[in-house]
Amino acid sequence: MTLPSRSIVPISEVVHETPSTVTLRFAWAPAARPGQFVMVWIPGDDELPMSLSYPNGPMGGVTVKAMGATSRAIQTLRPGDRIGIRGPYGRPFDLTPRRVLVVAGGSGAAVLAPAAESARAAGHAVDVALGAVTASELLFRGRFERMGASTEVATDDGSAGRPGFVTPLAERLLEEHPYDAVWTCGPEVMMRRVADLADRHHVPVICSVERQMKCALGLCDACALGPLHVCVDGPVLPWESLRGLEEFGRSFRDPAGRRRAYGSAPP
Amino acid sequence: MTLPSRSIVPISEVVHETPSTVTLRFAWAPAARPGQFVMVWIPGDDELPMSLSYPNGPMGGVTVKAMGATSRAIQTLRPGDRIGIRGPYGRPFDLTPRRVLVVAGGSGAAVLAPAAESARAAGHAVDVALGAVTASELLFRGRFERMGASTEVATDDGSAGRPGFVTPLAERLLEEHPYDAVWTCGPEVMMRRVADLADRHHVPVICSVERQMKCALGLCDACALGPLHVCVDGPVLPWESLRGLEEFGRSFRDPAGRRRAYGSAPP
Amino acid sequence: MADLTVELAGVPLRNPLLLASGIWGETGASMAAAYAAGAGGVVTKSIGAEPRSGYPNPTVEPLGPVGLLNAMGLPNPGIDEYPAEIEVARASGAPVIGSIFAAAPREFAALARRMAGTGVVALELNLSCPHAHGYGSEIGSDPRRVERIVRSVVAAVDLPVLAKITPNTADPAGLARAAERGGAHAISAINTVRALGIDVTLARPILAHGLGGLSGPAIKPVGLACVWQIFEAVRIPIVGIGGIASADDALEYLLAGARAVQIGTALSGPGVALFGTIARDLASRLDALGIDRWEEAVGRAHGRPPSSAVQQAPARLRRPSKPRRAP
Amino acid sequence: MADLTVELAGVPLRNPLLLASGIWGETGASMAAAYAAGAGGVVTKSIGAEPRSGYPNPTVEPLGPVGLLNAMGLPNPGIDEYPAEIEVARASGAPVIGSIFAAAPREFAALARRMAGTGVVALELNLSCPHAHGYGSEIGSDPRRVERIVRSVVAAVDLPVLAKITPNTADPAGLARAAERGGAHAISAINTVRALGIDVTLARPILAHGLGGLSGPAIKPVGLACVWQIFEAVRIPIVGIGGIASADDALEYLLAGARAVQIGTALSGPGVALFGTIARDLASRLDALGIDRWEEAVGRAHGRPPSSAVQQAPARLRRPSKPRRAP
Ligand SMILES: Cc1cc2nc3c(=O)[nH]c(=O)nc-3n(C[C@H](O)[C@H](O)[C@H](O)COP(=O)(O)OP(=O)(O)OC[C@H]3O[C@@H](n4cnc5c(N)ncnc54)[C@H](O)[C@@H]3O)c2cc1C
Ligand SMILES: Cc1cc2nc3c(=O)[nH]c(=O)nc-3n(C[C@H](O)[C@H](O)[C@H](O)COP(=O)(O)OP(=O)(O)OC[C@H]3O[C@@H](n4cnc5c(N)ncnc54)[C@H](O)[C@@H]3O)c2cc1C
Ligand SMILES: Cc1cc2nc3c(=O)[nH]c(=O)nc-3n(C[C@H](O)[C@H](O)[C@H](O)COP(=O)(O)O)c2cc1C
Ligand SMILES: Cc1cc2nc3c(=O)[nH]c(=O)nc-3n(C[C@H](O)[C@H](O)[C@H](O)COP(=O)(O)O)c2cc1C
Ligand code: FES
Ligand code: FES
Repeated sequence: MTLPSRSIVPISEVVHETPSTVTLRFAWAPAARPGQFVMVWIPGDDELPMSLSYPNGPMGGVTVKAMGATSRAIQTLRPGDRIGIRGPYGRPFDLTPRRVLVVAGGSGAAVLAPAAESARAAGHAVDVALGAVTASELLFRGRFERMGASTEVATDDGSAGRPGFVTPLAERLLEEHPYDAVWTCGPEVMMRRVADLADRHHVPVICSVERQMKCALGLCDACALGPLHVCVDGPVLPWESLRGLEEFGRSFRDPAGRRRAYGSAPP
Repeated sequence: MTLPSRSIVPISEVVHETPSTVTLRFAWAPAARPGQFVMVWIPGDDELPMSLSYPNGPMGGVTVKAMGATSRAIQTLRPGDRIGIRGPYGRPFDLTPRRVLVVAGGSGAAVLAPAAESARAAGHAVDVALGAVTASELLFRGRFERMGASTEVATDDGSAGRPGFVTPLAERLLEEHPYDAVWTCGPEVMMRRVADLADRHHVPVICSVERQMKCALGLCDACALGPLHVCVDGPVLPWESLRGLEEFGRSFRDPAGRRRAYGSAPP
Repeated sequence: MADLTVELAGVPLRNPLLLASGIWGETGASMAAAYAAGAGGVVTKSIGAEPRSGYPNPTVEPLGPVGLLNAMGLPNPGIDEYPAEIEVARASGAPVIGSIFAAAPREFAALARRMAGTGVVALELNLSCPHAHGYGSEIGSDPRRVERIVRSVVAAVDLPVLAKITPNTADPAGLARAAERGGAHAISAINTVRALGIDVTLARPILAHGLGGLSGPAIKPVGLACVWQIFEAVRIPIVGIGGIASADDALEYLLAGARAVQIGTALSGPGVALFGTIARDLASRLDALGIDRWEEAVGRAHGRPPSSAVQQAPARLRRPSKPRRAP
Repeated sequence: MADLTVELAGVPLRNPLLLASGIWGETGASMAAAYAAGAGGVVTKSIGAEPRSGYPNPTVEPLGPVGLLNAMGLPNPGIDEYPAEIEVARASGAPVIGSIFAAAPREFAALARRMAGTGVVALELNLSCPHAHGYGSEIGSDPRRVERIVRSVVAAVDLPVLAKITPNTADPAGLARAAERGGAHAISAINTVRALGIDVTLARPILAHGLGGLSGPAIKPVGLACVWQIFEAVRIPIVGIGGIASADDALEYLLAGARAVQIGTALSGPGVALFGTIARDLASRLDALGIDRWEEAVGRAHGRPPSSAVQQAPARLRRPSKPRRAP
């Protein structure tokens, strides 16, 4: 048993992707696959799981949306500031499907963009349904377009694309095209809805799931989701293994391990 | 730092080489080179350094002369009995010299036979001067002869070959033939004498040296010989690094680390 | 095929391999999964009277082949909500051992009563977590407090009580004897070893809590020494813990004196499937060693001179029995 | 180039890297070689009043990447013959610290006087060997005895006295405070961690003595925790020991509070050449970290919240300062 150890790396680049989202690039070559995540330590503050938005090449990267104290603190980091990285952890996307529908809500695009990029690089077709609260918050819209994915958007406030949630957009695309797979990441209620739709079209769905994480090593049980541990069995999970879990989309575990219902605020 | 760990192996074969010497073979492939040694543990008794008399192939082997309590206990081991082996340790013989004189006293043949064997296998010429107290104690005489080494013997009691010590025999051979190297193992007084002779003929000498050993890892200082540690710098040592050490051939360290003069009894 | 069943303080187990406290033990589904994968039983996460979030991250630091450093800070849902998890675990058929922590005898007893009401087969008292102020080894390294706590719990409940002791002590056997005097039915040894990791470039401890506990391969020899010493000191059974990752590791603990073992850190990677693997390997290893039943070999390494003689020798140096010489 | 010189309890050293006691320290030539290879100084093998052969072999058991198990049994030539070895070591220019062991204060004092007469620059008291009955940690885990022994030695000699303490204790800081009260000029921490290895096929302990001590990579986090806790408890300097194999390992100890370090097990393989390697690496690592002098960074990891805050907090649980949520 040899566990990969931690690296302390300086941030080489900070990219402000949207008003609430930054990408940190660092000279740490993750040798990871799209869908895998790392534990990012902000010394003096907390350590959080983050999907690698740039999983390959000499410069790793994560893309972080301001949520609570730590993810907001991350927005203020500058090049040269040092962070700790350990990983990569978890299971990646299976990149074999030849025609993929990507459904991204909020910061979900952080993990779906590199997966879509790899699919495109393999010559596969990718359609993207990208949602956000408002036009300026549409994450990686340009990146999806540049990789040659047909990209449609939806915003809650109607400031770009289809007004409202991204799910109706996904529904239309599912009706119009025959997909081999749907990849989705976003609030669990959204992913549940997407999965129901895809089910109706008999398209397999892969979700990237978030849970409280402490060890990321499959030990502490913080990330338990039914019998699964998101840090090792996920975060990328097929809908088949989620479908039967009444917790998925409905409740999560707080840091004490208590089960709590998802509130009205989007998680 | 990763230290090789111990194996517990059953003895597969016991060969009585001479009245006072047995060879133990065991299914432990040492991947060692001639001159290297192992620590042999007799469970319930002691653990002793032993040169590998069979350093290659699937069946390692050591050849043990009855001296004190433990080496005498070894004489009573039977096939199936289990011993502990760790190693191989130490520096091996340099096998490049093309014409070698081997000078073996007592159990010294245990380490010189496999070295000579490897030299012969490489097509090099090997002459052997083999000494013992009496004819029946001439160790590996047949093995030297079978490998095609020209073998001459000397016995203290004159029961075979030249009567007396092996050194005069070595001296004659040095006078008669041009050697690239002399390899010697036996009592230190003998090795000192051999080295002096070879010096006069400008032939480099390599000695296989024995010292008290505890760790065999270059830590405990039990095997100290001047600034050298026989377990890691030796046991195979060139005369150049021994020549200046007034201890060599004169004193040894007891298990408490005290310096003690070699007594009259051959060590 | 060797018989792996074992009776631990009156509790029958299908095999001696238990899930260690704090590993996969916060949720019922995880404990059920460990049992389904082949564990002989499970120990819950240590539960307190109140919910606790534990320390902020980083709570763990992987140390390569040496093991794992952690300071979780005893996160747990609290005894009010936890019975629902035990319910799920028990439904799988798993014998569940309920681990609890508190600060004083009376609190331990109150918590023990509530834990006993959940249907667990035994209690384990965490007297040994090395990094929670006011709990664990802070109270568990004083033999008198250990005795008092154990006594109050034993008086409060009708279940076997396991006292989990710390290796961070001069005298693990003394702690075990104290627990035995208090009426403990078994000793669990060991919890993690007090440890620290510092990041050199940042000049600060890595774990948010600073000090933590070491688990995994590094502590196997430490746990074995504790079990060995405890075996010579008490008559109650011992559960061996620390660095177990293979059947041979479990056997080392068996021979040192453990009647059952717990597995924690080694699950990182293989997951609970490791229980099935070790159980299978264990049976065939016992066969190869000519041992018919796991139980019959408990403490066997003590049985032979010179090791046991050395252990029982008076407290002065034993000289090697035979003279030594230089070569 | 960063300045590696350091003053340890009044003794100036060219660098903070010392040879640990029991490694290459039985003979003068070996200590001289360690100094020639780049060590800042050497500590002798622990010397007693009488010669001792130590335990029979096996005295060591290599444990792969985890480290080394040993029970040498304090072999040593005894104080009558040993001065000749110190003479050889001193002739090389090496600052020699004389390590001694005894059973009681008066014997310690008598031995200390003789050792002081050999020209050593300081004494180290072995209060911590975990596997010698009647010596080492058997006496060194009781703070009162530690204090008494140190006091008697300090009264007997005119040299700096280092007290080498055991990690096999609930309270390393308490032991260090006891030594400080007794007048110790520095604390050396740690000696090996009590440990055991069993051979499963033979069903017996591997070391002839049974119990032994663990050294090497496995105990680095343990030594760091001890140094960390001691640094918060005493004002005298600390010598960090345990698992140091690289410049970064030494730096971890420095930042945890060590003014100098000792290196033992890691010499297996590279030999004493490791001292030169680490000294070179250390200088360039310090440069890279912007530290001009080794000495200026002693204990630096304590300087910053939240770690130091956590350490100084009252003995109760600190909740994480910010609320947490599930994703
Ligand atoms: C595998 C994995 C990958 C991840 N990848 C990314 C990524 O690429 N990018 C990214 O930005 N994040 C990612 N996350 C999420 C990230 O780890 C953090 O959870 C997130 O950044 C928030 O952390 P925080 O400490 O700042 O917020 P917290 O302090 O945890 O608070 C978050 C905010 O959301 C609110 N909130 C949380 N849950 C609920 C709820 N159910 N109902 C109502 N309100 C709620 C809180 O009250 C708070 O205001 C990932 C998580 C996982 C597990
Ligand atoms: C690297 C190395 C390789 C070795 N290889 C071999 C090998 O291949 N074969 C082999 O047989 N041995 C070998 N040895 C020697 C072996 O390790 C033991 O030292 C030897 O077997 C004796 O061990 P013992 O415990 O039985 O004897 P001990 O109990 O140590 O006693 C040996 C006997 O010799 C006597 N004796 C020892 N030294 C003196 C002295 N100076 N003056 C007078 N009497 C003395 C003792 O009194 C005693 O009777 C090797 C040693 C080393 C260091
Ligand atoms: C992440 C983690 C959490 C732990 N939590 C607890 C706990 O809540 N209660 C407890 O008694 N021991 C706890 N432990 C200690 C383990 O139960 C076990 O004693 C220790 O890890 C040694 O075993 P191992 O080497 O197999 O992991 C925890 C250990 C780890 C690694
Ligand atoms: C073979 C060996 C012998 C030792 N002998 C002594 C000794 O005589 N006196 C002492 O104080 N410590 C002794 N020690 C302990 C070391 O000095 C040191 O404290 C310990 O090994 C931890 O450091 P390391 O991990 O760098 O080896 C010995 C250690 C080993 C491995
Ligand atoms: S985060 Fe600890 S088990 Fe997944
Ligand atoms: S035998 Fe220990 S140093 Fe050579």
